[in-house]
Amino acid sequence: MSAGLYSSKKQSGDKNLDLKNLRPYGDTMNDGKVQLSFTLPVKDDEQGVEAAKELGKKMGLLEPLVAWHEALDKEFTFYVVYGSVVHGVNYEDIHVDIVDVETMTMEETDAYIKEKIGRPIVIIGASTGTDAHTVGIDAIMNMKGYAGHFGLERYAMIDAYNLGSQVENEEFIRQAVEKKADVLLVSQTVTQKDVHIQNMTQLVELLEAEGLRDKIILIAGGPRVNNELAKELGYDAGFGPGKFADDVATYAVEEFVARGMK
Amino acid sequence: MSAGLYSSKKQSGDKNLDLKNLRPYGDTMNDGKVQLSFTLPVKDDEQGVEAAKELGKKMGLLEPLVAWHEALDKEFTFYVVYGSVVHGVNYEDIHVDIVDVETMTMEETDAYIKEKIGRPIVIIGASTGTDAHTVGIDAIMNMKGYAGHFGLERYAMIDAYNLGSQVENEEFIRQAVEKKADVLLVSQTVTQKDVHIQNMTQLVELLEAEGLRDKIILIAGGPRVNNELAKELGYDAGFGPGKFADDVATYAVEEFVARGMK
Amino acid sequence: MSKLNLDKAKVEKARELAGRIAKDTQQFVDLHTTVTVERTICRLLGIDGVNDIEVPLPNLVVDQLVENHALGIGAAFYISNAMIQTKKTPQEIAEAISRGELDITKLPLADSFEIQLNLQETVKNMVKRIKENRNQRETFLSRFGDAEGPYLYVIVATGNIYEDIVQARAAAKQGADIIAVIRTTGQSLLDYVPYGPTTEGFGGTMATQENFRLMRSALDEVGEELGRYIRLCNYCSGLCMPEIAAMGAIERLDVMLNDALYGILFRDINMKRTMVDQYFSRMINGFAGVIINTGEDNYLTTADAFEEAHTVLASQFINEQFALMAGLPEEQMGLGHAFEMDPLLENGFVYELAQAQMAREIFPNAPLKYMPPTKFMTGNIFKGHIQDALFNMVTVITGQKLQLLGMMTEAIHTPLMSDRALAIENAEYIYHTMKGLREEIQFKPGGMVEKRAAFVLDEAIKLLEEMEGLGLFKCLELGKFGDVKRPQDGGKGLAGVTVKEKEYFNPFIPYFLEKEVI
Amino acid sequence: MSKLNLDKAKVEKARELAGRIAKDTQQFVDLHTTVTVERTICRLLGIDGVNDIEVPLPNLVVDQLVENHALGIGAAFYISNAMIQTKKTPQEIAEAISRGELDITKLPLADSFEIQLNLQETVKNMVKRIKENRNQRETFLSRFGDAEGPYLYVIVATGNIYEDIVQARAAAKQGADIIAVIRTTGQSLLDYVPYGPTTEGFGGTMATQENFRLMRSALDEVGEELGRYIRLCNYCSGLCMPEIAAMGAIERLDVMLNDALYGILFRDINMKRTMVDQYFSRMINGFAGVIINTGEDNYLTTADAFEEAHTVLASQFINEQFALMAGLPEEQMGLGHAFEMDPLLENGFVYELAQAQMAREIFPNAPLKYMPPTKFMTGNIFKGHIQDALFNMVTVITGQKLQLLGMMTEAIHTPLMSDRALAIENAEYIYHTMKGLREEIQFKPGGMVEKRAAFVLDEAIKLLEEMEGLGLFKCLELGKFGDVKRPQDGGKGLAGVTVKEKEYFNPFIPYFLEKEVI
Ligand code: B12
Ligand code: B12
Ligand SMILES: Cc1ncc(COP(=O)(O)O)c(C=O)c1O
Ligand SMILES: Cc1ncc(COP(=O)(O)O)c(C=O)c1O
Repeated sequence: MSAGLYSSKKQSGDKNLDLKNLRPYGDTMNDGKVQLSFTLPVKDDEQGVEAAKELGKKMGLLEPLVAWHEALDKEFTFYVVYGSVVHGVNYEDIHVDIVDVETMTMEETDAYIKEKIGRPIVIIGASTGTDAHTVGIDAIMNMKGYAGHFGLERYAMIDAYNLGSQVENEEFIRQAVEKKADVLLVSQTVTQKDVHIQNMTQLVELLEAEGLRDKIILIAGGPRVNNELAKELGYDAGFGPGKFADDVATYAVEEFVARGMK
Repeated sequence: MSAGLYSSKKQSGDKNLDLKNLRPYGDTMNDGKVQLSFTLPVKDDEQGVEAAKELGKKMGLLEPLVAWHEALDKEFTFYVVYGSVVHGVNYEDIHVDIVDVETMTMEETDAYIKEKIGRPIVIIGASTGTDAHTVGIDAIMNMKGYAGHFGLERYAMIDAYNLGSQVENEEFIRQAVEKKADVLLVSQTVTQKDVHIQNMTQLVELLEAEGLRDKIILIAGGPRVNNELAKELGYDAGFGPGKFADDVATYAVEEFVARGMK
Repeated sequence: MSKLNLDKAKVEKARELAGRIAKDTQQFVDLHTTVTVERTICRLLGIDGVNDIEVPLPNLVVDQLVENHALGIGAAFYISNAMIQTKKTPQEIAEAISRGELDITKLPLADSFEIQLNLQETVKNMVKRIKENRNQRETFLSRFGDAEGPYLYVIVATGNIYEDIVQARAAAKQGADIIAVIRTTGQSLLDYVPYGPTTEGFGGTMATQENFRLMRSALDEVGEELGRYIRLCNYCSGLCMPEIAAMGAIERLDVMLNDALYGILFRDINMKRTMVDQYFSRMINGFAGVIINTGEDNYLTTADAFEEAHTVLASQFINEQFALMAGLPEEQMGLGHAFEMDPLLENGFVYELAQAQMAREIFPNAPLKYMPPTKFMTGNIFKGHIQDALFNMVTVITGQKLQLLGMMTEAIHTPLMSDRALAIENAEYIYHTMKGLREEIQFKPGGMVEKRAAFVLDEAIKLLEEMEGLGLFKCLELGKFGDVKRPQDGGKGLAGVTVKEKEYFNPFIPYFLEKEVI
Repeated sequence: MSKLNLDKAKVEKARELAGRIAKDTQQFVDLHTTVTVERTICRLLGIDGVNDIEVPLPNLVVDQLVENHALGIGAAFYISNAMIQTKKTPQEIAEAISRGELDITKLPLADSFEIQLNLQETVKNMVKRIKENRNQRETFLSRFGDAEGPYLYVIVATGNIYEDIVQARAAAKQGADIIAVIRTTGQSLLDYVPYGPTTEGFGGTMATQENFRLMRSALDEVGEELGRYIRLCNYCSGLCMPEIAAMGAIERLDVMLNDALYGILFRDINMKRTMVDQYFSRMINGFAGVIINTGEDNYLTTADAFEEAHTVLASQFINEQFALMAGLPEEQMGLGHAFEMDPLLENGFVYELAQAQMAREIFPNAPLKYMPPTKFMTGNIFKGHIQDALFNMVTVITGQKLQLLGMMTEAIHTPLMSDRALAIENAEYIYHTMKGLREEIQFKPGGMVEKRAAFVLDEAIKLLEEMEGLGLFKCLELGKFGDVKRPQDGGKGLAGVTVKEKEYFNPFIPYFLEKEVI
């Protein structure tokens, strides 16, 4: 029995987490493992596999592995690729623009309005443009609420009007003026070809044209909306999935007070 | 009823396929759509989502969309990302190194050997090193074959020896010498930490050290082996998934003749 | 053989209740017509095309009737009279109106019997054309045979008809049996049908006759290549229900989304308008051999599938009765339901199985349309793919027919080509590996499945009883369906509804409804 | 209650046949010992550690016996005698051997009765320690409770024990009940057990006692945090079967892969060697309360699951009998099988259901180990995830217990952290949404499922009859299992087998086997 037989190589496989160069984790720190899938408009053969690999390389994969390829049609092929990506991200440098408030409960918000504003505030909401998805705005506004969070209609100090779906921006503004709204809530779900961007932008332009933009708090929401995007488009704030009436209400009333609105 | 109501914008959405700049296809030519998934060793919050997006951008995605994020542990988060990648590949420039032979049937190969070589050729195969996966080499060698392709053992003009699994390279060479092998078949399945590369390389080195490399045709195969890799490692050819006994046999006998082996 | 021990008497009772509800509403329907019904008649008489600012000619004709308060007498009457008076074809008449050269309400009137008779030739030509389409479908099906199991039904939704065709061809090759071209957002609220091929839509592509034609011929071509008949589906809903039915009948569509209540509940279209429109649209679909899809699945996108299961069943009963009333046979009733149980619900799959099996047994001849999980789909495409697989399983175990395949990217975007391919692969794997499972499986007598089905049936009966008392319109006002309340005179399109006058006639009804021989 | 109408008499018959086959082989076993059995005794007597060139001390001790042709008398005998003669502990004796200072075969011999008696103290200490581990497991389980449904069983396989721990903690938090540390390729052919913590392995991590300890304590810690007991699994197979069992017993492992035939068939280990080794290893596992996993699933990685289903059943019967013979109770028998029907096989799922239900009914008290699809997994991770979901379904419908979760990346790499999380999510979704399905579902009398089960049982009986005639060794020579032929005196490790001599004794057997009270 040779001694060599017994040796089991020991090496430190430990790699350290470097937040300045954050890399994907497969089963070992910094291994960079990612999974990719895509279709190329070429036929399913070795040249296609090579093209898929090339694309992987351009995206920064070292030795991409084409784990699967399958024809979708004569000139379309689907690929599943695994590999280790060379890129890292400076995590420490990432500052996210989130709506950063301590969310108040319904009771707290009502008390806050009573104390600091002294009158009910008026909030109107709608799914605007051609968008007919109301579940999101209903989640925020309806009496019964959503996922255990009561909707704005239940707040004692909020007059909430839910205009429903497919409300044109012009009509939305008309209603806002009529109801003397303090806060406008815009819900957008369909994002194909950036239809939501166009629609959201148009609302801001119309409000500005009518000199109303500064007089109201303008809030957007939807599955593909976040605070960053909303602000970019000229809104005061944006709320995405996992946000509920209490988050919005808190933000709105605090903003109301902060801006010195009356 | 305003006439504007009736207008349905017409635009040419047609984009042309450019093989010099081949891009992924989602549902429109050149839309560049890819799907990505990976884990980052950070906690599941908005900063993490942003980091995931950043990584997407570094990989060339325009406006990456983080469609899903989910904690795997306190400091590990899984992301699913969609986006359009800016990179394209020059498809026309891709030349793949495949084993480019017209595959002969068993009968044709036998006839070819009879005519051009005039004696049975000896082929030995094994799953070498610590690798115990034999299904691949069995698929190539066993009498009954695989997926409707007879194995080498059934060829009248081939003496095939399947040494099975976990055959050390030294032992493999010993058997090759003993059996006067013309062709060696090496199967490798386990690739973790590139164990197959190490093992395949060692075999070539041993063969060279013993002056045998030129006297035999050396062929590798396995799920992660292809011709390119095999050649890089000093093999004559490599065969991956979807290759069968007839492919290998054809290549081997033609190479035998081409090299003027006797 | 029932696997659920359903009480047959209860099923009968529910059916009768729904019959009475529908009959009650039909009294209203019979007295009214709408702008789109009249435009449909124009189209069926051969009027097509748009003017230089893209206004469809049928709209111009009917707008003229509306402006002259002549809608209640109907387009057939005035066009026929104009034909007599001007010796022009309907299309020429419409073009003259378009050029502002003709007001058909101002022409001298021929004898009313002559007016009716005069149209027969034109009407019969169109009826023949539709009949021939029906025959052609049957010829294809007898040449190629038809899928025995569920029809794999997928959508294309690029917004661009040409790109849709690329997707549709690929899907057919991957194994799809039905291609639905999803309609762009907003089209259902247009009170006209756009014209020509279109390449810009959001979340879907315009339904235009040219788009129908382009897709139909692409599918015939790929079907020929594959030796299968690929069915084409679009949307008979919104403010132009019957017009689209007519366009579909002309271009040989095979499947149409066409629900009696959907527009009211989900597009806030006025209920009176919808009721009148659905009637004529279904008549056309019935005659054209088109399988309709009802939209009960939509309730479950807002209401909870476990809590509100009985509203789906009640609505299926009502849709069935409205369809029968419009002459649409059971074999063309793709009554809808959906796999929308919360994945977090314990035994959600078991309840879903009960619901699907119940629908199968209560509507034994209907090619049920089964919709995939949508509401509970998330960005987790991996989990989503499994949700879709379970949906596919329920289909095999309970024998659903029109199986709209779930996409793992449902919560993200309209399907990419690969999403669709993976969805088809998913379904085909499940069908094949579980082929005989339906035969094999029985449910424990008195078990959870049986009890759940009996409970849902009971609740549906309660709801139908309440509705019979209130009447359909009142029920919709009270929000009995899908939690949505709609005022009787609210919503879009009410202005387009009018009472029929004495002279009114629709020359197609005798052919479509009574299947008058031509 | 049987859902399959299985013929009880046939089941009994199969069991008796297997019993006779096992008894026949046991005669051989009882007469022999092996190097690893003797090293196990060394370990149980407290010998541990390595010399300066990493050779484990138990190997040094046993190598000395082998060199002196003393293996047949056994390590217990010589160590006990050396203890008497040198007043050293077993560990000190081993160290002295390691330094080349002692040859225990050359010492004067004490009285043979005294030699046996002298060890009792040391033996009892170890037996107590193992017993305490068992108690501790039970304490944990009674504090935290135990999973009622299937145990979610996942593997970690990074090659680095520290990285394995990171993976294992995450998996436990995601919901895993059992963590198996996969062993590096090649270790099963080492005739020694490596020492210390290890960080380099291929496709798995070295099984070392220190690695066991590190992982055990990590899992106890995370289990405490989660309020669940997380079971730890490793491999009692290869050339060191009983040594690893001993290490596991000492470090409180809970589950061990431990098959009577696996090493022979899949590692080309000599059959005589394996038979002797498996016996002692199972005895230890039985006493330590470890659930064993047998390896029938492996047959199906080379043979076809549909064609060779009966070999799985036959092997389960044999494994059961060998386990009973080693004192391992049914409740610890994780008899193996696998979901390996070709996805392209029509009704593959239905046959799989039959097989799994059959195993469940034939071995009602065994916590069956059910393995996921592996052979038919491809790089198509999306389809793979569904294959795994169907596997999870069969588990709920038939009540399997140790559910080794399938990974969508099975054909690509050992699991990434996210693969495992998605696999757990997959299983949890299925279990929850189908929780009561097992209760609900019955199979049609005389249907495909019933017939398939009856057929497989018949075929298994035929095979067992043939085996009874030939004897197990001959059968293995003829390749009756998994298509693999092994010569009786071929394969690895035969040199390490020896006939026991008169003086031979193994002091642990009375405690382990007869559960002699301590
Ligand atoms: C339900 C549903 C429908 C229902 C809508 C019923 C209704 N009354 O809302 C029906 C069936 C009618 C429907 C129709 C269509 N739909 Co749809 N639908 C969905 C579905 C399944 C769920 C959406 C949902 O209800 N989510 C639940 C709610 C609670 O989530 P949420 O909206 O994100 O809301 C939360 C937050 O975002 C936030 N929030 C939302 N809004 C707001 C607003 C404010 C101010 C604030 C503060 C917060 C906030 O708070 C909520 C709680 O946290 C999704 C797919 C999916 N699984 O996501 C597709 C989906 C949204 N639909 C889609 C499409 C394309 C359509 C159609 C256009 C298809 C067609 N051409 O016919 C039509 C037409 C609709 C139209 N004109 O807009 C696409 C959109 C693709 C895209 N990204 O562009 C999706 C993604 C499906 C798909 N893959 O194709 N749909
Ligand atoms: C079956 C199997 C086993 C069986 C093997 C039984 C046997 N007798 O072969 C058993 C259960 C024993 C096993 C064990 C292990 N396995 Co295994 N196993 C598989 C599995 C499920 C299928 C492999 C297979 O048989 N494929 C079918 C054959 C026909 O395909 P093929 O080999 O690619 O062969 C084709 C071509 O490549 C080509 N070909 C192949 N060889 C050659 C040679 C030549 C010369 C030519 C011309 C062509 C050619 O021709 C064939 C026909 O087209 C895969 C997962 C998967 N689904 O792929 C895991 C897999 C390969 N195993 C794996 C691992 C890690 C192991 C273990 C190391 C785990 C462990 N630590 O215990 C062990 C140890 C084995 C060892 N020491 O090598 C990993 C490898 C990961 C990696 N990439 O490194 C995989 C991918 C599973 C996983 N995800 O973890 N395994
Ligand atoms: C019955 C029915 N009609 C129509 C539609 C589509 O509606 P619209 O075209 O109005 O967006 C649906 C939704 O999928 C439906 O279920
Ligand atoms: C029963 C049994 N033992 C052992 C193993 C692992 O084998 P080895 O450690 O020999 O690679 C397996 C394979 O998974 C098995 O099923």
